[in-house]
Amino acid sequence: MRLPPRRIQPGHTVMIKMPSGECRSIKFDGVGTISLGKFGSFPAAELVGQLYGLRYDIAEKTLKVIAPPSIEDVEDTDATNELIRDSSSIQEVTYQEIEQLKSAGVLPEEIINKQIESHASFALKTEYSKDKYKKRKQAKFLKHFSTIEPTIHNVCDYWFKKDQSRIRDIRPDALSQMMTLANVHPGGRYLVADDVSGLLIACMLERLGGEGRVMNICDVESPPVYHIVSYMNFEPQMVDNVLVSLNWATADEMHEPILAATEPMDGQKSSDGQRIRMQKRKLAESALFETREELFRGNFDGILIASQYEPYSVTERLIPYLAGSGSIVIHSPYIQVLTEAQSKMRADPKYLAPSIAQPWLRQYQILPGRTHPMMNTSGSGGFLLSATRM
Amino acid sequence: MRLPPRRIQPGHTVMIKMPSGECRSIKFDGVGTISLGKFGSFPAAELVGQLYGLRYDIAEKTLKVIAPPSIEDVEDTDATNELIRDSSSIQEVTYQEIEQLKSAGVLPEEIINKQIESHASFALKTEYSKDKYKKRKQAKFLKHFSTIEPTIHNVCDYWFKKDQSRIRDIRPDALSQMMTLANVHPGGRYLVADDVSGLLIACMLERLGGEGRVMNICDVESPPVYHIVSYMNFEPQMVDNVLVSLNWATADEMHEPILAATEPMDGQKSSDGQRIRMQKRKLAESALFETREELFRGNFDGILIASQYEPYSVTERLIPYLAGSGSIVIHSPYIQVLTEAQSKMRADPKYLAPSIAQPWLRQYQILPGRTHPMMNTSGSGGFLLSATRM
Amino acid sequence: MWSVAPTVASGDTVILWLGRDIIQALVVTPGKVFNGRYGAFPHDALVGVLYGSKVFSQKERGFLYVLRPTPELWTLALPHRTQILYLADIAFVTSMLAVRPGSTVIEAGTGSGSFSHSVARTVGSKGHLFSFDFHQDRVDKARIEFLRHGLHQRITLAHRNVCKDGFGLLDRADAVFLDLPAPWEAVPHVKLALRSDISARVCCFSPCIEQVMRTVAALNENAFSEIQTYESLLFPQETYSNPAPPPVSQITNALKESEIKREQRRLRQISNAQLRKRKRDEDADDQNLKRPRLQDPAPSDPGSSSSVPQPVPDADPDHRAPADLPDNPPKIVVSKTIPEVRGHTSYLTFAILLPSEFRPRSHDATTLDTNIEQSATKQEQSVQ
Amino acid sequence: MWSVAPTVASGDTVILWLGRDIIQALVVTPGKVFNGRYGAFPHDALVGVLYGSKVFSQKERGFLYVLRPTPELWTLALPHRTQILYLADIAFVTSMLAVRPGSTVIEAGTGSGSFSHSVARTVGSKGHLFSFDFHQDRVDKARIEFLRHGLHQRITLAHRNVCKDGFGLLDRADAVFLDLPAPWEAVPHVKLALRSDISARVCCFSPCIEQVMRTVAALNENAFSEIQTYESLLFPQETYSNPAPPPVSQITNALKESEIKREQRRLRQISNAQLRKRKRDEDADDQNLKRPRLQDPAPSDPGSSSSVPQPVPDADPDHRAPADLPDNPPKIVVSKTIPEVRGHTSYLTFAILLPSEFRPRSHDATTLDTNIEQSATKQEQSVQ
Repeated sequence: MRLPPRRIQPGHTVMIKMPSGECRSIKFDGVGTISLGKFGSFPAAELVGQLYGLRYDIAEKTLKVIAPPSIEDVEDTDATNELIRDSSSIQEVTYQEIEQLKSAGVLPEEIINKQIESHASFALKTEYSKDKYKKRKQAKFLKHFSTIEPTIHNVCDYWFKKDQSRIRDIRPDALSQMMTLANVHPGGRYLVADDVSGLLIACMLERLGGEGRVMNICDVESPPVYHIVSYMNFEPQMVDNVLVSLNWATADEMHEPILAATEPMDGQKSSDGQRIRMQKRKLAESALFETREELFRGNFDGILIASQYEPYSVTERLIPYLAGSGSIVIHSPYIQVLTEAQSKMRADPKYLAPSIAQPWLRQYQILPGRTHPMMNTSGSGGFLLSATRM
Repeated sequence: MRLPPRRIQPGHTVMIKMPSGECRSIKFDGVGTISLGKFGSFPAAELVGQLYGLRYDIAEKTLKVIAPPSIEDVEDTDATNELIRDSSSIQEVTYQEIEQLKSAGVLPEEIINKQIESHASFALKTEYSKDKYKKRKQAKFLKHFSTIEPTIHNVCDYWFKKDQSRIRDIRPDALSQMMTLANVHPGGRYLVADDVSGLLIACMLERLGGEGRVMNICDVESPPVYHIVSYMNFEPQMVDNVLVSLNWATADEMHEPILAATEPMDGQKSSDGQRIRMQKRKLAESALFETREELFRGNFDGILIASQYEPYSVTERLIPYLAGSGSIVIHSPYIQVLTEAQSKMRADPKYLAPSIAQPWLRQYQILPGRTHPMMNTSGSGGFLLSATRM
Repeated sequence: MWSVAPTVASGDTVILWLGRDIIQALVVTPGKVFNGRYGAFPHDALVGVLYGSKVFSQKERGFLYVLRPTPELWTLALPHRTQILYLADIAFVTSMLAVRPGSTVIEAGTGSGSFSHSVARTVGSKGHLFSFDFHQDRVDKARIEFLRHGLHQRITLAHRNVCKDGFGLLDRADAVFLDLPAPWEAVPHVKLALRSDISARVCCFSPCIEQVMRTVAALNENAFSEIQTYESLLFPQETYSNPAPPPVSQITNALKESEIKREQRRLRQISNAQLRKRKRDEDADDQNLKRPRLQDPAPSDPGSSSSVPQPVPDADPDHRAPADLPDNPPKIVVSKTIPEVRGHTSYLTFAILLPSEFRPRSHDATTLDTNIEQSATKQEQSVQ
Repeated sequence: MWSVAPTVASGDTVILWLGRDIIQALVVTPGKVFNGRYGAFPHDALVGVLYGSKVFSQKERGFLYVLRPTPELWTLALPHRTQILYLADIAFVTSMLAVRPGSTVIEAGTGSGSFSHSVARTVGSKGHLFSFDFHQDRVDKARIEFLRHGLHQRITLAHRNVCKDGFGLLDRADAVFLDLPAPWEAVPHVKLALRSDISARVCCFSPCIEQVMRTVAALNENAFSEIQTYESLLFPQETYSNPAPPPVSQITNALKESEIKREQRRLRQISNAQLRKRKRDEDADDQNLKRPRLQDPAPSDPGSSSSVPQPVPDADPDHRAPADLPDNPPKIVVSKTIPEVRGHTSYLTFAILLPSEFRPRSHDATTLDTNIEQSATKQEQSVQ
């Protein structure tokens, strides 16, 4: 098997990395113009069929694929910042002058060079400082953007940076660890409580590859739109036969769901519209009962939880349907919530070895002579509680 | 001023780093023989007057100062471990042979070389593996030990490694941060609740340098022996006029301490012994009242707490005696204990900006070609809650 | 992979859980007996039990749990042939390399098979793993395990020094994972083995930063882009349900009561002494000697040479305040990271290889490439 | 150092606390007015108030707190002339260098004076700090501050490139702290400046690992021992007193009630419709159109193409379960590290220089040493 290349298609949600380094997403329909604000705009059609993950220059309203930057070896020299007076690094090119140059059609690279030339102390700076200065200037002027390949890692990273609270602090490393701790694999059957806009479901769907079951138990009457799933741009077969949903009432064995009538009222004649509606209702009803039946038959391989509800109350509801030796994995932003659940599990022989761990991640800058961990970093990717069903 | 060199004297507690890397301490009296178990023994007198921090070889029951090892540049070569079969790294020199060599007086270095020569695959190993192998062997044979200079950092490190729970997880970095957060300085006056065997008090005494006040409030009727203070081997003037203690009853303004009589019973004649005892009691009593008075006069510069009691209840008792703009610093092994206290402080206008922080420490191996963080590390040095008195 | 049946069958590989640190793998072989720390367990007694069951030993002295293997449990149960990769690293690498069902992955070296099992699980029956190791021993052992675990169709295993001889695969893999002492030597070969029609990915696992630096330089020279280096760890947490820390009022009251008792005792002693005095006048001094010491300073102790009361060496239980024994205190659940943790495993360096037309300027020697490409094409068949 | 009086006096340097991120230093100068974000504060109003007081603005619009300066508050209030050292680093360095009252310490460079203030506090009036910087600007600014803060007697400040010219001090310091771009160049000079009769200590502060490697090599060549490298950080924690996470039974019951209400509404609608049907028979279909949609699958949405009921676009408040609005839930205090933290400041490399007789074999060039020693002896007087 050779996985098909991922290409941009109308209907996709496309994540874009802007020249400023910030990311945003567009609902891509392949027509009209896509505007990246001050960085310019281009016809949407230019992106149709393109591979994800390429870098583009917006040149005269069209796109040109450009190679990503490589690490330039900035040589270590003996120059130091010693002779630069802190107060004297005045920029000689004024804002007005830059705007004039821009409107006169001068290329961004040239403007940067002009600024560098006129920067009184530039020659006195170290090579490192020079490099830093150039990069800062480049980011301002170059209209380069990239599309981001919709891997689950990238989608999670996108949301973690954009709105950490919406995904309850699930950092990409934590999400990957959930998959491993829960032994998620193609063909597996999992119970999920996803209060993270579908991030957990999206990840499960990717890991199942169209085979197996993701049964999500939601807290609204009808299943919500799992917004983040749409960022994966899945083919329908990755989702259709895999994902089903119940809510906490319909997932209750003791509860008899009250359903709308699927037969016309006694003695009434029905219109064609009514008959079609009734037909659809019947299908929905039988699907619901099938899903309930499947839940109650049990023997699921794992339970994965990223939810606002008290974790032990959630696992207690779902554990009857988990196979022996199956995994339970719970993520929470707060260790306090997990320690409480853990202490209840410890008193309960159904749970083998409930354990809490904290995911930890550190990124590095690896540049010749300037290698160090990133100066700013994410403080927390939440905590994980895992246990095995006895 | 030139601080006097720290030398070993009878009466000192001397910390020793054994050839195995483990540390222990001895109550040093300067006479008799000191035994380091299987590593040998030597006359105690050999250490009297020696500078702390030196490395010794035990040679024929005497000590010889030796230079510490320097980093040997082990060159990176193209050799890999590729050709070594896991099961074939059999050591050709047997245990019996080694013992024979040892008792024949062969020097440890020679034994190691013999082992290396006979190690079938040694030449096939990379330089790194060789170096690792040598070091492992050396630790086994060389009778080198060091004395450890009694700085507060070393004392804290010693106890953190020996019995972390006894000092309630105060890691050296956390202790140093307590001093900084509480602005501890010579001449300052501090209230302390030390449930950490005197570690906190020892650190305060070092930082005060004989000037100022450390008033410890203890939870036993009479002040306990602050065991860890003795590891600092302080000159008396570092302690005598600085450290005083009360307990939680005698530190209570509403409480009138019940004291033993300082006058003989009515109409009784007293013996000489009784008179001396009464005299001592009077001194103790007046010292107690003086200390109480000093507490109740207040205007202390800081409150430092490392205690088993609920932190907010402790600060509430002590804060009336803290000067405006004074610091409160609390250490606890558990963040849960501090978050509870912090949420009470937040509702109380006496406390400005109560903040919790987690000390984090990482050590590195810096060796040519083999630089990395230590593979094993301390998981937790506790948490710090700090606030300012309004 | 392993059995998916609800109950254990003869021939199954199972995981025996005897404790957090005592986890063993076992092939259920009727007639055999497993002798563990907690007693003897005949394999026959395991056949037919549900996975996840608690099984008692023959003499009911002890018990164990029978678990279904997972790559993670297998790793915990593994006799450590090489430094094993850790759960956090494997998970993060899988995610960063975008490994998914159907992916084709290359790993070098095979090592203990820890990563192999995990990736084989994730790529599923439609994906494939090419695994290389330069130790014949390890390859032999891994081959037996992969066969026993039903992974032989998902994993192609080869004894090969990939740094010297390349992978023998051309335009083939979605992702490559290198756990080698000198990964930079393998980078030109990685370039050939990766697919040229997608953004393909590589990860190098290196414990030392110098290896990372050389690897990053090699990746940069070989037209890889988006080079990123991470460390990923998991810190286990210890939790306790402890008595809540007592308020300081509790010990304050205890100390006050203790003071009163001490005074009462003292007064009692004095009146006793006076009684005795009448009888044996000359012994009175001795009788009183012990208590007053309580108040004497002990200036010889450098840690407590203060001017307040000193400790009693022979303190009776009443004298010491009962601070450690409050009645029925409320509980609080507290936690902290375990005292000693794995603080470093490796640096993980990732990079992307764009389809050839989009790659950045490359400094690599074309001659080298061509040579390898030719031999690689030949060698691929030998590996298949 | 700063005022130790309980109340603020004219001429005092005070810290104005307007918020966690708005901290400013001020010299109280009668007649002047401080205009902050929260209003105007005449300096005269500060004179005589107790340190730690809350002071209201002229028009009582806002307030601030008047704090006594500490080296740490001063650092927070500092206009950042160079990258400042961080609290955790300073504290750890002080501890590892065994700085205490009476210590003689050398630092290069002075930078923003953050470390200078902290060390001057710790060494006290009996200790001394020699501080060097190669920027004339920074030296000038620091000189004014040290004078204003009463530190001029504890700190000797000099404009000097210590890498080229050494410290001009011989056998003098208990400890040296280097925050320089190329600390390895200063190492031979450090060796001369450190005391030769004790185990003297050095620390090098370097953001990049390459600097650490060169420094370690230089320390090793210059007979330093016990070379150790650390990172020390402090992670601020966020805490909330939140409603405890609700049990899942709560939402289960809410959903069941909601189901009943929906059915009641449907039945009501049907009977209403039947009533209307009698009047306007032909409109009946339109009347019923809206509700049944509730049960229609919406296959166009890839994220929810399942076979169970779909969301209602115009859900009324009753329809959506009131999961977010439980009545008076219990509280739980929770915490986590703040979302973005300072994840690296610098590597701290420490070493010990034993008294000369006990040092390890040294590879250093003796000629270099002698030269420096000669000039250093001369220069010491110029620094004093």
